[in-house]
Amino acid sequence: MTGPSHEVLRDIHRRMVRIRLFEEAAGRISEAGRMPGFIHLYVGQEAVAAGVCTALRDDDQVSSTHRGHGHLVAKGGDLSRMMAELMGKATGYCGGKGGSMHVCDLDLNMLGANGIVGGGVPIAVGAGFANKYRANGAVSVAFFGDGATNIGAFHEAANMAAALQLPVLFVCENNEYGEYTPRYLTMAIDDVVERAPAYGMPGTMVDGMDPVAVFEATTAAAARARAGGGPSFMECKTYRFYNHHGVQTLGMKYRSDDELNQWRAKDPIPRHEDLMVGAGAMTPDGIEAVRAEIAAEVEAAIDFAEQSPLPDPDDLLDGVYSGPADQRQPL
Amino acid sequence: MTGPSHEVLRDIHRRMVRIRLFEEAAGRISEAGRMPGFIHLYVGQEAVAAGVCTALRDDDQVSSTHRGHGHLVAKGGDLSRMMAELMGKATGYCGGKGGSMHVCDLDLNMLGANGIVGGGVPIAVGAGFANKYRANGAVSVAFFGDGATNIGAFHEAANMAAALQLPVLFVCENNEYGEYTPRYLTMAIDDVVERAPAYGMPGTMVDGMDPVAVFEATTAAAARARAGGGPSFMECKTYRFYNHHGVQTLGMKYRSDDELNQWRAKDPIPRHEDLMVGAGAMTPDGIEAVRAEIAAEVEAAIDFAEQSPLPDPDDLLDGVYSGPADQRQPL
Amino acid sequence: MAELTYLKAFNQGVRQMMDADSDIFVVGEDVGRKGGVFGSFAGLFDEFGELRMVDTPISEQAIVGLGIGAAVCGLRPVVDLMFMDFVLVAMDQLANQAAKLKYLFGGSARLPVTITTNGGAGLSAAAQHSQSLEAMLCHVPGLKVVMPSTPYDMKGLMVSCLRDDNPTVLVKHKRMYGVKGDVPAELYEVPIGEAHVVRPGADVTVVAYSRMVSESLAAADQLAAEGIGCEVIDLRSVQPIDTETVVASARKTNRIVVVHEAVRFAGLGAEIAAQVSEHAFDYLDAPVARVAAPFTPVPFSPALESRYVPDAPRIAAQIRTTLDRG
Amino acid sequence: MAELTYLKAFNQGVRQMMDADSDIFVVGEDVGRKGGVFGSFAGLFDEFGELRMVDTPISEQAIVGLGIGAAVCGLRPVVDLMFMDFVLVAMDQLANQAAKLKYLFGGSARLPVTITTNGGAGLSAAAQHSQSLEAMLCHVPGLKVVMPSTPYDMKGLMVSCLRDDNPTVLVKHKRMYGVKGDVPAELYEVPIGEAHVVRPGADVTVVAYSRMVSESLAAADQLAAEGIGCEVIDLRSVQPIDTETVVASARKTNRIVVVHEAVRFAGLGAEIAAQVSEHAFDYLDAPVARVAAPFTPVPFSPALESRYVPDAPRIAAQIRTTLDRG
Ligand SMILES: Cc1ncc(C[n+]2csc(CCOP(=O)(O)OP(=O)(O)O)c2C)c(N)n1
Ligand SMILES: Cc1ncc(C[n+]2csc(CCOP(=O)(O)OP(=O)(O)O)c2C)c(N)n1
Ligand SMILES: [Mg+2]
Ligand SMILES: [Mg+2]
Repeated sequence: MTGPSHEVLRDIHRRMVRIRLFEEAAGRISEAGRMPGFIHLYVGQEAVAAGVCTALRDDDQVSSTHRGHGHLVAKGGDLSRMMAELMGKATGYCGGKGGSMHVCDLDLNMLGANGIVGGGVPIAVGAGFANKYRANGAVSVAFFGDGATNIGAFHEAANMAAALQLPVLFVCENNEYGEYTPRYLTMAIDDVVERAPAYGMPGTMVDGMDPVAVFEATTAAAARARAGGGPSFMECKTYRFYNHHGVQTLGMKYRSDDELNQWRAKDPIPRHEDLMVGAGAMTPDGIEAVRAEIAAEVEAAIDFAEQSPLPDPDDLLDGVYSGPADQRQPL
Repeated sequence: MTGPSHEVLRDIHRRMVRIRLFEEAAGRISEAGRMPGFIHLYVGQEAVAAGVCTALRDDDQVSSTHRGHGHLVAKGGDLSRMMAELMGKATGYCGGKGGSMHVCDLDLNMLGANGIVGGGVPIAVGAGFANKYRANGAVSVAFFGDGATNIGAFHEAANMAAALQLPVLFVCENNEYGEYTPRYLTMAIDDVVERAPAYGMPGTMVDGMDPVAVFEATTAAAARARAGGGPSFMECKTYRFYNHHGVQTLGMKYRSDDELNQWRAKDPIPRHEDLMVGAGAMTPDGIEAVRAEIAAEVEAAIDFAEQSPLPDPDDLLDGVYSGPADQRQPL
Repeated sequence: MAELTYLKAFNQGVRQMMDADSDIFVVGEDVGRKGGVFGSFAGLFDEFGELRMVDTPISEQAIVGLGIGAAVCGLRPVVDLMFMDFVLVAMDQLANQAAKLKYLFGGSARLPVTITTNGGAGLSAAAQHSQSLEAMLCHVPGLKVVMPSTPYDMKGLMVSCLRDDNPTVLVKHKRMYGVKGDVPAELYEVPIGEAHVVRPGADVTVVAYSRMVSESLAAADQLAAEGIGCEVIDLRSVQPIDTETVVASARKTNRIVVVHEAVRFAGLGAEIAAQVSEHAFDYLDAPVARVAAPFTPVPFSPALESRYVPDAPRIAAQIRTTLDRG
Repeated sequence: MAELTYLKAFNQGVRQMMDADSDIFVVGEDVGRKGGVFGSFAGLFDEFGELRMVDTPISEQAIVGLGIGAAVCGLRPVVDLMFMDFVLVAMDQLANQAAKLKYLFGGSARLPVTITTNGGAGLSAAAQHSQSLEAMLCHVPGLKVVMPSTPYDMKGLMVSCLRDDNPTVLVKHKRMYGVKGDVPAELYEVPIGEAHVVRPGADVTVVAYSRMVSESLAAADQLAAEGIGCEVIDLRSVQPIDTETVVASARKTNRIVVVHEAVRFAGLGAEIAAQVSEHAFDYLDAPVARVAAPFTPVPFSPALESRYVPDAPRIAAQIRTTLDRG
């Protein structure tokens, strides 16, 4: 089969690099104590968000997780508004009210990161229902982790999508851990994709470090869904290069440095860059140029965020309700 | 293979007839307006409760559902205390506080019917955990319907039992409907047993109208569990002869009389009686004697229930807390 | 104006709104082909078909989540939870998701999802099918909660919920389906957050909602014979509540009794008592009294349940006590 | 008496009780090998092994259900829910199952399960990782709920929960883990349902619990400088609450301010206000005042969150207002 076009390869690459550089920067700022709260970095899993979102239409919706920066970036998120949100600034995507675990951009059909494991999956099913209701040919994507497939909301949502034959893609990012607990302790199956048949859903296993494989699997699943073929399930085998939250890498008790290093050797970005060069889709210089351009974008995002004002405490109650905020109470 | 002993065949039969005659009587009393609330009759599904419970030890626990009378009877429940509970009397299993949806007998290790679909499944998993913790060789059984496999609590419980390799039997009574909705509208799989592999659990499909088949499948699953082989899943194909609740039979909008009559032709009781006679386990007269004896037991249960006092309203708050009822408040 | 039952008024409100707005659909267990286990949606499946009257698996979390996602995408879902007790099964989607997303989305999102459910005791449905859990929902910023007590309010509040851009919860009382009352044929709104002074009176104010309004009115009738004038206020909305109306009445009568079917501890009666004393402290001649269920799960046996559910005699007795107080 | 942190006091109580009673085990996410994401159970896995320190899948409903079933079968589970916000995910198992089974079993069952969780705002953890949801749990008959504010109470209340035959919920405040205090080395109980008068005073009573106790004490210090004597009561248990102690203080000081971190509407402050006016109406010189969070999800940005969480200055300001009132 002929692979994706050079343009697609470059598109995928750009999305991956935007995620990587944004996340590395966010990690540095957080480590330096200049970012409130805690962040769950997406580094290592870029091929999944980039591969999936490159295969989507702009009007396709995605719902995300606590590890959601990558999904918003891959959907075209504005790095400045993202960084501002992570830093709790008024100019952030949520006006500083949501932070890392709640970044979203409804205009980009990114329906939000989510602090509740599995919480975003039923929401993607609702988006899929709306697409079917309107027969608009759009699909929705639920991103979730391996650990999330153990929670009830995932099960109900997957079965609901199958029962109603909704155009929904269930994308499991299997990084083999839920926080500090290895997957083998929490499920008695070898591969998460073994769960798809329980819903009567086609399931495919994809190398989550290969963005082209992810792109192609997504393209096929989305095409079937748009044609009324219903939902499907994708297991993407991947790995997070940093700790569950924060930026620690080596020397973690719950997983070995060896394991981490083996996965780092599969880093999707250099791998994809080699492929592009080999395919003549990009030159090494071109790649450097892209990296430099995005590095500048990230720097600008940091400046924007740092120079942005904090939210006005008097706006604390704005947005609790649409329309007259009739429950406002004196502080 | 040699089937179960004559004694086992008679045991199974007695349990089925006790369920059937109790339920028919409860239905008559309810229809006559002499029973508060609504009841979900087990008639038609007797082979499942009887087949499973005959294969269990007394110290094996079962958790049940809103359709739970049959499970308690099959575990050896006292028909008088059951009927008294259904009639809201002080002498009932729950002192009149629970009613049909909450009958239980902890001394018989019947951990209760349950009004929440799927609500009892995690509780059976907890009992299984206790058995493993104590290494007492006991197993627990979760009874639930086909519709219940669509709810999150079932999924989490099944996966938990598999992840922790607990001695739990998941017994799905697939009667093809959840209330008034046929199963094909609520799941995109042909057989519920297709859900077992999602948990890495062995699954078997059993004719739920054949108590011997249910007994043998349960015996095998329980033996594996007692030996440390972990949980397993059984789908029992069965049917309820009455409406979701109450006693209507024919003329229901959501399922056809033909379908009902086809299933009635598979009534597990006469079928099992023929088998016993053929096997020389019982004579027709012996069967008549058993039916007469149980009919008398049911009559006695009705008398007991009708003559029993109502609960004393002043006992309303008893049992909310163990020990000093420190939250008592004046009415 | 035709006379309709409480349940038919609901049904008519839903039907007329679905006629008027093709973005409205209904999703839940047995809501379609069956028309709802209580008949709430009778006839709508034939009229609107399976795309707009969606029968679902038994999956309360996914049902609510479907409503949230569809609402974020611009539809106006009616999400039906068969019994109010099942709200607890879907509490994460209701309280962590539906209630908070607008705020988390920086206020930009609209979330026009209406949850309808059936609450209340008195049918021997026991502890898991009889609860009144409104206090939990009212404690969650982002939700609005209404509990109508008449056919008129039922239709008008359902219309208001369906036109509201926030997640709303409408609770029907299972014992009131057959209650009849005049209901305008056309669409009309009963504003969310406006209480209704059902009966004016000078001596004491009785604040109630849902089925406790009729019990309170019955108590008021008894007491009228004794020359006691009760002002009965039907809150109608429990989130937000109409503090102004309640406080104005308290300042007039100087004595307040709050009545609800939920258990007393941490129930809405406490909130009303607290607000009244905050806003009318100097006017009160007696402490705000609460008539509510005792602190126990709802019992099955009618012998116990009749003791559990507050009724007119108990309300009347409390009113007398409140008035006797010097 | 050694000085221990709030978190170590919890850890010690669990460890010593597990030593004393082999029926006690701990189940939850990351509680075993990791020792809990906050370190609550540090060292216990090495000491007690994987049968008694059970790492689970991410399945809050099944985790609580496992605890219920094991308790019905005679064990004494500690069920850990990582964040109090996740209580909403398991609300059916907590409120429809754990809380009601004893009653449904005709009172015959014992249900010794202790739920431990971590609540409270102030760490920029945003709306789904910062809530104080005790009012919902306190509204459910069958549950007991404690929220310690010191290392001493932490250990003593955890011991009491583990020895209680009812479902109990112990809530740690995420911002207090490092707080130090004297803790006896041996096992001891702090009785569930007994408040603690932390600071005597004659002019006004401040009722608080969990982290708001220290904020209230800080306010009391400020006001002492102004010659105002605050009596500060730490409820410690929020279900049941020690009405007697609160009412006795109200009758003495005649003015009450209730402080909690949960949102005001339908929060516990309302229940306390209602009870105090029921039992001390004639003694009150001012309405019971409430200092609580405004009606909004917990915001992420420190700039907003610091406005959200009640603090000493806000408490002091309310106390002054309450005292200024004629
Ligand atoms: C309902 C719920 N339970 C627990 C948590 C705490 N938690 C946050 S992330 C996480 C692990 C999720 O694992 P997985 O789904 O595999 O995603 P990953 O972190 O590996 O990307 C847990 C347990 C939560 N946020 N929500
Ligand atoms: C959480 C929850 N949702 C909905 C209901 C209402 N309900 C009671 S029984 C039932 C159908 C259950 O179907 P199934 O599990 O197949 O059991 P069956 O009635 O067929 O024996 C439903 C939806 C409930 N009791 N609990
Ligand atoms: Mg993972
Ligand atoms: Mg069924």
